[in-house]
Amino acid sequence: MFAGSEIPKVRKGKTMKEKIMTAAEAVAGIQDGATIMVGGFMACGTPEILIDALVDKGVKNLTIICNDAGVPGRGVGKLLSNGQIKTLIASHVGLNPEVAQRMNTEVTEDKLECILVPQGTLAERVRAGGAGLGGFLTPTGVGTIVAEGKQVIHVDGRDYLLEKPLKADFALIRGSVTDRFGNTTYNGTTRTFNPMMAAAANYVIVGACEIVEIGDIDPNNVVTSGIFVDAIVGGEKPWQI
Amino acid sequence: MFAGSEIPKVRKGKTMKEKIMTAAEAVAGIQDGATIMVGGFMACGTPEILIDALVDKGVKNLTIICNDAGVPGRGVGKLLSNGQIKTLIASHVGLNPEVAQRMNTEVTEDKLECILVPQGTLAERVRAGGAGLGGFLTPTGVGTIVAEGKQVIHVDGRDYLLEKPLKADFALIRGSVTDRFGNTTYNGTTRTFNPMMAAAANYVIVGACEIVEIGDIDPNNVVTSGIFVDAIVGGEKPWQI
Amino acid sequence: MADIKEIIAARVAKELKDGDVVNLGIGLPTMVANFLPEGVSIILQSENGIMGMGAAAEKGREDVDIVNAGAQYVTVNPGAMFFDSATSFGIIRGGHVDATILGALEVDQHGNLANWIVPGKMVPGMGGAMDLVVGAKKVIVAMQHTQKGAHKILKECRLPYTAVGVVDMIITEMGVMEVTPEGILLTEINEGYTIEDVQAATEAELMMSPNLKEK
Amino acid sequence: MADIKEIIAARVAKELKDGDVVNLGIGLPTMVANFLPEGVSIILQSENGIMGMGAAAEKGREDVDIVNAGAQYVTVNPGAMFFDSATSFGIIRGGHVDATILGALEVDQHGNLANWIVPGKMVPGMGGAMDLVVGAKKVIVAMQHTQKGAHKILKECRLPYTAVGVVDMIITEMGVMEVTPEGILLTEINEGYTIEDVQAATEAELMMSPNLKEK
Repeated sequence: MFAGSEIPKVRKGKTMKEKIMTAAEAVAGIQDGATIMVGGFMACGTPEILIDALVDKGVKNLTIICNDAGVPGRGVGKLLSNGQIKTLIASHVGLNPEVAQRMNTEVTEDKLECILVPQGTLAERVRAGGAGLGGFLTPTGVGTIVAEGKQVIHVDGRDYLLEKPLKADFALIRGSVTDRFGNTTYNGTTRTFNPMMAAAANYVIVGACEIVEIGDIDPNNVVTSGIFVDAIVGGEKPWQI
Repeated sequence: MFAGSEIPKVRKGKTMKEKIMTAAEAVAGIQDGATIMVGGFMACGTPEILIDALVDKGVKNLTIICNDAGVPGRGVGKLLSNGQIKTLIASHVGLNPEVAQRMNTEVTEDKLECILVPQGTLAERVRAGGAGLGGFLTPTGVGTIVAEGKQVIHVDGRDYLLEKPLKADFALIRGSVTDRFGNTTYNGTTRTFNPMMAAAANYVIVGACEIVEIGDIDPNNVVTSGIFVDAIVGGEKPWQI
Repeated sequence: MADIKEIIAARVAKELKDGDVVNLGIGLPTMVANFLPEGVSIILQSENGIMGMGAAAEKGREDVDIVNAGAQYVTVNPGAMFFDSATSFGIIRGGHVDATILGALEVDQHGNLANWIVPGKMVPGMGGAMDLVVGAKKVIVAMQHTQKGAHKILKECRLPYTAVGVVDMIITEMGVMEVTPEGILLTEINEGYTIEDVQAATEAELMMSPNLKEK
Repeated sequence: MADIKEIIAARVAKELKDGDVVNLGIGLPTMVANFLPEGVSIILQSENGIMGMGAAAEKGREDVDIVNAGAQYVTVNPGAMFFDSATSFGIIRGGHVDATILGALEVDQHGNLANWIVPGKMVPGMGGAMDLVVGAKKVIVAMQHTQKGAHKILKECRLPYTAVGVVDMIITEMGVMEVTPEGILLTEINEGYTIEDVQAATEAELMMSPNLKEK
């Protein structure tokens, strides 16, 4: 992995030794009002141990970017139940009835703002955030309320919406196999938004099902590079939905 | 792979049995004036057996989209030597001296048009072509001659160029391991433009180093889905540059 | 009720060609896979990241890392592939899905579709529907012809659009309709219904196919 | 000549911090990896699809499927990753490369860079350079101070730009310069050169750092 001297000096956030830590240590830097991307799709691919640590920490007024609202008791649903989310940016929230309750509550400090984004647009906006693009043109949403307030650009005979990138302060990623540098693979349908989110946040935490040595993952099969990863927390498990 | 009846009926371009063919059969549909994407980087990752078949076929006035011009005797360099390329869209042509000769020739029918595109923009334009995007905003090229004739869009305090998607009639892809459905993996740095090109062309031909049975590649490790692949040609080999 | 859904699903299945890449919406559309004609195999795409999705997982043999877009445990067939959501919607938006089959609250004679917001009710979100109907080569709406007697096939949608001008075909328990530039063309009518029945259940004015099939 | 290049490469190496992700241009910049200080390891990115590139492959032990962006056979270190070109330039453009080191034909006091077109000569193409200098967190130009006596560090570039306002630092055999909003700041001067020598070899007017180091 490393060019130069054979024994890499430990350096925060980059080299291997300091990346493995407890969930509480990993989320220690997350403060009230942070913007956090959370991987997964209906909580399949969401790092529950990191969500739990965030619930324990009790930070509030979070902006959460996630495909959906999970379900009560799973994924970002736990943060919702605990009153920690101020704004949720998601494509689907219908399987968590608490979203409607929180959106309609009379209690101002519990009130949830929910911003709905088409799923393909959400995935591409997160990708654009990580890839340094200023936006992209998509046909999705043209002529619908999704187009409100957005620039419509005509290219080669077709209308497109200009959609802007999404970035975040933190990303909570679920890895199936992660090496000590942070190189990560995802099993089955746990991949979802995780790879794009790992590239689009300032501080990236992987909740890993299995931690292996550097070199144990075939370089052809790594999905997320360790350069994106700041913290690795072991002990993530398969969860029933 | 297939839902429904257990024994899939053979159907052109979709099910497995007809996809494996000779190189000559695979390129049979390529006519004069076609636009062809060719994978690889300095010919590493370029399917030489498919290039050779195209040289044998002798079709002319081709528009080739490739990272570079290869080198004389390798990759798209062979098509160039054979006078088959009318327009080359590439990011770098400096390692093939024939490009300059062809661009400056007095013989009109041999004259090469060369359109240079920054490498990251080229990769992203091909991706956009396959992903149904109308374009994307990149900071690359702002303030340079690359910006000429392009729309500059200001997003959140920064200028970006609007770059448009690229599509093609055909793509010539080099696969390291390909199953009979067309699912493909790439070894090492042979990946380059191949996965994006496989999604951005109407008819996709894979020159495969190894052909395996359906199910032999771990679904987590497939890079290019067989749904993109129309023809598979065996016998591609490792080549010295 | 189950019968009507099965009738619709079975008719939709006949629209699919061998080797088609298909995305099936939740509910009735998922039943289509059970009615494929002999010799027709399709490749199921699930927008949460599967090409080559198989049947539901057997109870007790679930792999909790493999779910469909409805969060149900499923299997994958040999030759399947898993991918991330950006790749998945690149496949969808890029026109690589041959057909998507989904329900609707309303469809109109321009092919406009409304299937995500019911006024006064919780808005569940569009999920992947907006991308699917814009990106798939063929959009088939599979639904009951009316909602407790109220028209769903309209001159103009009244509910907020999911997308404009995207619906190719509507299949209901009453028959089959194609959306054309001139309006909605009735091409098949099911046993037990008359043309008058279908028109009465449809706000949009139906055109009759010269080859109208009656079953 | 080799000495001058080594002097430059060795000084550039001191700018790199342990754990940095670095893309090295062809030629002199590639030599930087040979001069990393004790205890400093960097992660080399190669834009054709490697994170964690290693040394050149030994003669006779090459893997022909693994080359660098100069089409030379290379190795990868444990923990490396291969990716496609869209992913590679997503990493570059997205600001995930800590430093890129490359040569230049001209640099000016605004941080503008020209390194891809020489009038009257074959234009080889910009390759990945335009993306790299726009995307990398730190852009270090490593070059000889003049081209056969002709100025290369200018008030305004005369050749077509590779990118505008991107260069952070210029390292030559004469010393080290930082590009600031006010202009070019000379921060180090090498043994054997005077301030007057450096200014004479530079068209842009140099500002002197109050902490100017002389070696």
